[in-house]
Amino acid sequence: MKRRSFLKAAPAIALAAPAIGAAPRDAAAQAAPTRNETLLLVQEYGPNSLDMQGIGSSQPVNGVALNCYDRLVRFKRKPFDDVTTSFDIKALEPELAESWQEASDGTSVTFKIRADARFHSGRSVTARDVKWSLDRAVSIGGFATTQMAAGSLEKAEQFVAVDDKTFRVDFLRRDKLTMPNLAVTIPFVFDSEKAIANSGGDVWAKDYLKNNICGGGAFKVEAWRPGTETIYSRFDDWKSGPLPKLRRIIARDIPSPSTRRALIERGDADISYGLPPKDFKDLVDAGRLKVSAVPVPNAIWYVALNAALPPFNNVKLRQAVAWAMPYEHILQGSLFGRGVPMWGGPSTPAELKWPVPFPYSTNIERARALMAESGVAPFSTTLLYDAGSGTIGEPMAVLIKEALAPLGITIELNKIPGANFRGELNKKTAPMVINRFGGWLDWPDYFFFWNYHGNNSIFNIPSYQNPAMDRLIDAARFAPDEASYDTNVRGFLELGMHDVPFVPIVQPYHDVAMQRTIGGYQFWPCREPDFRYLTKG
Amino acid sequence: MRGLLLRLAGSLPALVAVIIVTFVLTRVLPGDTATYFAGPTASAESIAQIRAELGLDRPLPEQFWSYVQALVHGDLGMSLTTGQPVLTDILARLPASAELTLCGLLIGMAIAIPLGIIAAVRQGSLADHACRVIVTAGVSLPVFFTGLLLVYVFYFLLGWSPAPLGRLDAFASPPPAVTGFYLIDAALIGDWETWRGAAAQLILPAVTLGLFALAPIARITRASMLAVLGAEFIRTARASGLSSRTLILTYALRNALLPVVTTLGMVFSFLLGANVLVEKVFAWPGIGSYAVEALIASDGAPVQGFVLTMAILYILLNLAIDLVNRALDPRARHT
Amino acid sequence: MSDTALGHARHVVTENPVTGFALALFILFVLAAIFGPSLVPYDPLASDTANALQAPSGQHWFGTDQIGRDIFSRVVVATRLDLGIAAASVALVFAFGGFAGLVSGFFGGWVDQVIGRVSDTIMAFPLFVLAMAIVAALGNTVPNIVLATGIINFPLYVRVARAETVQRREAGFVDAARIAGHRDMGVLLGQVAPNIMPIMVVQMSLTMGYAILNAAGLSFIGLGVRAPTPEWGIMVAEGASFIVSGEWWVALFPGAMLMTAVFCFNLLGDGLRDIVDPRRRT
Amino acid sequence: MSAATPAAAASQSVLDVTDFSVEFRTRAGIVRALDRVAFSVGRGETMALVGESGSGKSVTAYALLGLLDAAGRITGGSARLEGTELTSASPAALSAIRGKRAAMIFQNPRAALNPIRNVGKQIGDVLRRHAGLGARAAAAEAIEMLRAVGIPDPARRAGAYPFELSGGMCQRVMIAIAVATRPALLIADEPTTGLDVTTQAVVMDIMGRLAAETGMATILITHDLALAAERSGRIAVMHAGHIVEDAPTKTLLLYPRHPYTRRLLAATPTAAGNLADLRSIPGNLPDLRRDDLPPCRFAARCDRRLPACEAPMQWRELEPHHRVACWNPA
Repeated sequence: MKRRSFLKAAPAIALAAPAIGAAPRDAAAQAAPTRNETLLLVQEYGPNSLDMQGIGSSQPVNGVALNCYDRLVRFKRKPFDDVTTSFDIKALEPELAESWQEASDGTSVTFKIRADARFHSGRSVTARDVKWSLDRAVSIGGFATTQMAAGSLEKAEQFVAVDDKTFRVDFLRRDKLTMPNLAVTIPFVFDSEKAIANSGGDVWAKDYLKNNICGGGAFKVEAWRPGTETIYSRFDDWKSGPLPKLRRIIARDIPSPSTRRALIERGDADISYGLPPKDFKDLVDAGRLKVSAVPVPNAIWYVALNAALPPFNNVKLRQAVAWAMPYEHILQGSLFGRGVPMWGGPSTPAELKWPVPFPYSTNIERARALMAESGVAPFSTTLLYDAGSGTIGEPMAVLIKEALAPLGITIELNKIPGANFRGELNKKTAPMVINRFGGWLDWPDYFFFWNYHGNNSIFNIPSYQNPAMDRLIDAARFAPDEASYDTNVRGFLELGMHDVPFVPIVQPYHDVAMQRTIGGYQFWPCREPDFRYLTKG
Repeated sequence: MRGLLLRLAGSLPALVAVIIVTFVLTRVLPGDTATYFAGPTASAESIAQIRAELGLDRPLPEQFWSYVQALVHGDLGMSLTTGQPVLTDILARLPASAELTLCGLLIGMAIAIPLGIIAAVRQGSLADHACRVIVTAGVSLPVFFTGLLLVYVFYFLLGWSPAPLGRLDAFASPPPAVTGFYLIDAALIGDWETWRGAAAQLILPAVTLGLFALAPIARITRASMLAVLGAEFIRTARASGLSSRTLILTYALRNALLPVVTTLGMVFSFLLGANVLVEKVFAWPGIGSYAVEALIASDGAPVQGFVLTMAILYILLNLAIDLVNRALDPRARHT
Repeated sequence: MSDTALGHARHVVTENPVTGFALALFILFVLAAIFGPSLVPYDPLASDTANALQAPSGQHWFGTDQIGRDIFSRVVVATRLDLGIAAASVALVFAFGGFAGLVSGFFGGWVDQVIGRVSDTIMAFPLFVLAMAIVAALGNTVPNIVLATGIINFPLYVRVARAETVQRREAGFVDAARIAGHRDMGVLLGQVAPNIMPIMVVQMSLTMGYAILNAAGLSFIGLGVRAPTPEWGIMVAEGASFIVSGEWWVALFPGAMLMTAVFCFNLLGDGLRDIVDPRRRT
Repeated sequence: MSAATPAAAASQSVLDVTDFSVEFRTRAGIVRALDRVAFSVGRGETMALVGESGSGKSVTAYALLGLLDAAGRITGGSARLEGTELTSASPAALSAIRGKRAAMIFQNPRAALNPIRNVGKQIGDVLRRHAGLGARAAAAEAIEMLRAVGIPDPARRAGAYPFELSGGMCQRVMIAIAVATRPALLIADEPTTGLDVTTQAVVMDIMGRLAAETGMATILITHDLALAAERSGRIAVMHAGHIVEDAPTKTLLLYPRHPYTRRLLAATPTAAGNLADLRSIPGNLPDLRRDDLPPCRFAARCDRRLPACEAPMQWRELEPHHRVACWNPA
């Protein structure tokens, strides 16, 4: 008991220096959570920071932002199947804001903040906190700022604290992504007073917030041992939604996928995140566990062909490759069927959405014919893939290498360690790349803007440059009405299908396995688990 | 004591060389740290900004100079993967690695030293050949493979060992940190449930490592026992009719231990570095897996910190060996 | 080898069945490395997704992997590469480390100091991590794996070659050669080097196993040979994720092959040491 | 040689060795290292066993005490120590005898002592094993033993390690270890080799004094005829695993009968020389691995060889206490 009281007195120290080992447990004064109120989650790797807005934050930090901080709004939840609840990207519901009103001229939106909303410190949430937090997001640089800009949230002047509980966002331009972008994990709300008090002089309190939760979300971080585990405990005074059923979550980092599978199969873990497709398929087949499989919105596995450099600057050659791809073999051999086929579609898009099946399929005759038409002589090239894509990327690459050999294309495989992968892509010289991309905001123009636009972002891996494409994408992004939007989307989809700088293979699933006792699984664009809705027992 | 200090001073050049080599190696690691950490939708500007923030845009000698300056102040830099100061990370993880390695070494010793003794005492016998085959098999096992196999058999199939979830069961809390060794810390407060839990978690990875340590220990024990058993003073002891127990343990083994201790030190340092894969398989929060993850992520500071820690450990270890040898061998005390 | 040495070798092999066994295994591995690629039943690179993850059978002795490749063929074909990498790295370190040790032991003085320092520095590194860092920094190509594996073995070779050289120098026959008018380098290469050769050969055999393990370990964590090249380490890594799901054969056979090869070289090294230097058997 | 009763055999004999044979199995074949060796040593008597190196002196001692390595074994004969048959004793029984009733000291005393155990403990180990003393009593007795062998300041020296003592001191410690349990028989295998002349004398004096005090029988194994002449009452000469001549020291020196003994003495004219370097004796020791060893192993080197030498060897008792194994003694 002595130890507990000591640790309670110094939780900040324990968090700031998680190395000291003995972390505070049971910080709540009441009885410790029972096993039924405690969830054990295993994941490949955990957060490298507690601040999703900070530079260099890894994917799991989204989960911290989601569970430990509130945003003004969240996406409206909608049932997906009997295991999973998904979301409607086009509809929002209140979180910190109890209501909001778009100005009649369409130039701003005003939020009313929940009167009873409190931070973990007990202080009431005010509009100033929201402003500080959003100012921070657009100013701090790195991913947070880029993501904010994707919804035309670019300047601190756009955010106005009208009074204690009223907050206004002024629009820079008419952008359908502005409102949804307020519901992604980035624009979350800090306890600005506490943050500033602990900032040590840094205007955005970067070091402090990296190591400390300073907000009002449904969970607090009880202990964080980077690379080992993160332990969350419930904030019992949370008002932005129904009080979570779970009181404690232990998220363990288990790098080995086999171990994660073994843990979930033997019942030692409640939820296993990020299983390889093979393991997931087995678990589905065995049927002893609950499984959630959501096709990841806006995402595809693809092969990018460098459209700026020979030989793949030849459209016929790219089409020949698209016809030679061993689609079915890849889906079976590398993804074990865990994906939605993106081949064999009609010659024009069946639906105006993304992703959508392309008109290609495996047809070596057509591939040969196009190859002959292209006038490209047999050549050797390199295919890049991310070492981190593990059991998926490598077999896919091997199958592609084998399938393109009959066209006279000799491929050397180049597996790039995860860290270097983005650097390689940035060079824009890789002739062929296997990659996976998914945008948080599920609009076709969002995907095309990042991937096909001539502004040549890092994700335009093929360095595809086509003014006609740029016009179509730009027009769709800021289309005044539905009809013009549809026309432009159809336009760029068809152009993309014809020019095939990207050869889509499949839309991947987001696969999560959990014990039968676990309920309330919620899928969000950031794909991280949301503990607020989970139930156990 | 002078001798020890001299040795310490003598190892400084190697330490400096290690620092330089590691620095250069981590700087030529391919991949652009700034790009990696700028996030998926980074613009060229944000990448440049991060590069400047990390000091990666400055010339190499300048980077090295600031690295050394920080080092002098005990600052090993920040890990970008865990977001923590490298020193904090290493201090937090070192006990885990040390406990694992030490247990691996103890298991290895517990098997290898008796094996080596038997092989030497019954040189050329079936036991000798068996010992040779066993230890050679041990050293021939790829740890990454044995680890997986052990987990599969003892956890997944048989369910004898607990889930490979790191140092403790998820629902147990670690004992208050005194040494950082869970077994010791738990024993200190008499928390035997935690002790058993920690021991259960430890056993598979420690055995995996221990198998690897068998060969060098058993071989040196055998060789050194053979040399000692052939020595004249053993003949004297036999001629004095001392019991074979006194003969082998008090007379032969204690003398044979001198080279064994030296080898143990080498094996320990080798295991500490080589357990990276074991730590990965068993989700062991040690410094080996930490370094590998950092290396894969082109995250220089943790790699530098790790190598430096290991180099210092290596030097300290050699000192410790000297001390042990002095304790064991009166002759060494006079040199 | 003289008649007596041959006789001694024959004696060791017959006296010590373990060494005989290792020798037979070694010959088998060499045969597999030379003729394997032309003897295997399947193209080691040809996929067959319809027959993926088939358990061992009469058709596929070791089963098939994730994309239906024949594991037996891959395991056999991999022999050449794995042994090749190990042999090349051992040859490399034999040449450089052996020479450095010779020079170090022969001349002493500052040469000895410098080489000793280089060795010390390498020894102060955690060796596997050093190998990883070298391969990561220079790129994961076969020559770099060979180089990295060679570098981490360097101190060992220096030490052995140096110790043997010092012993020979002190034995006095070097002085005799000098008095007879031979130049230093001539004495070194003509007199000392041939004399320490047997011990160095033993050393090579003993480090072969370690070199194989090291190269496979690098491949296992993705810093080694590139897919789809058949290589034991990669194959274990590929199969690792299938162990728990019950497809044990994907990792087991390459892992077992790897183990056997290392085992064989280690036993052989022991045996060779018996032949070369019976007193020193450890 | 038939099993003739050795000359010195008396009711007082401590050790009786008859027809004692030892073989070694080696890769190259079986070595017949000892062939029907026979002698006796009486209480208080010092017998010297002399011969070239390789003649089997040390093997005799080792075989008697069961210290042969695994390759060697006793193939026949008998050796009785105060009536106890050694050749058929179990290893455990032999181990109980060694150091208690029969002790041995070696040449190169510093190497023959455990380098990392202080000498007091090394003496104590024997006492604890054989005299049943506790640790404290053994330590005290060890100091007494050190005093008995003339080591000054024994209490302090008991804590010393061999490397801290001179060679002579170490040999005294060896003697202390050997005689700690008042054995009936002491075998001293080249006890003075490597010691300077003064120290040799001191060490030999101590041994002589202890033998006289306790009635201990001593076998002095040496290749130093001068030493043997000075310190022993009787000398047995060994050649190639045979004892060829056995006589009281004076008799042997004055009237050597076996051609080999004569050669030995001739090679060291003053009888004070050293046998280490016997180049003046033509020929070498025969190859003991041969299956067709002649009955007289010296025959090939002998200039008094007769056709009769092909016949099995017989002891000839030329006069009381003087035996020789030769068909044509001088």
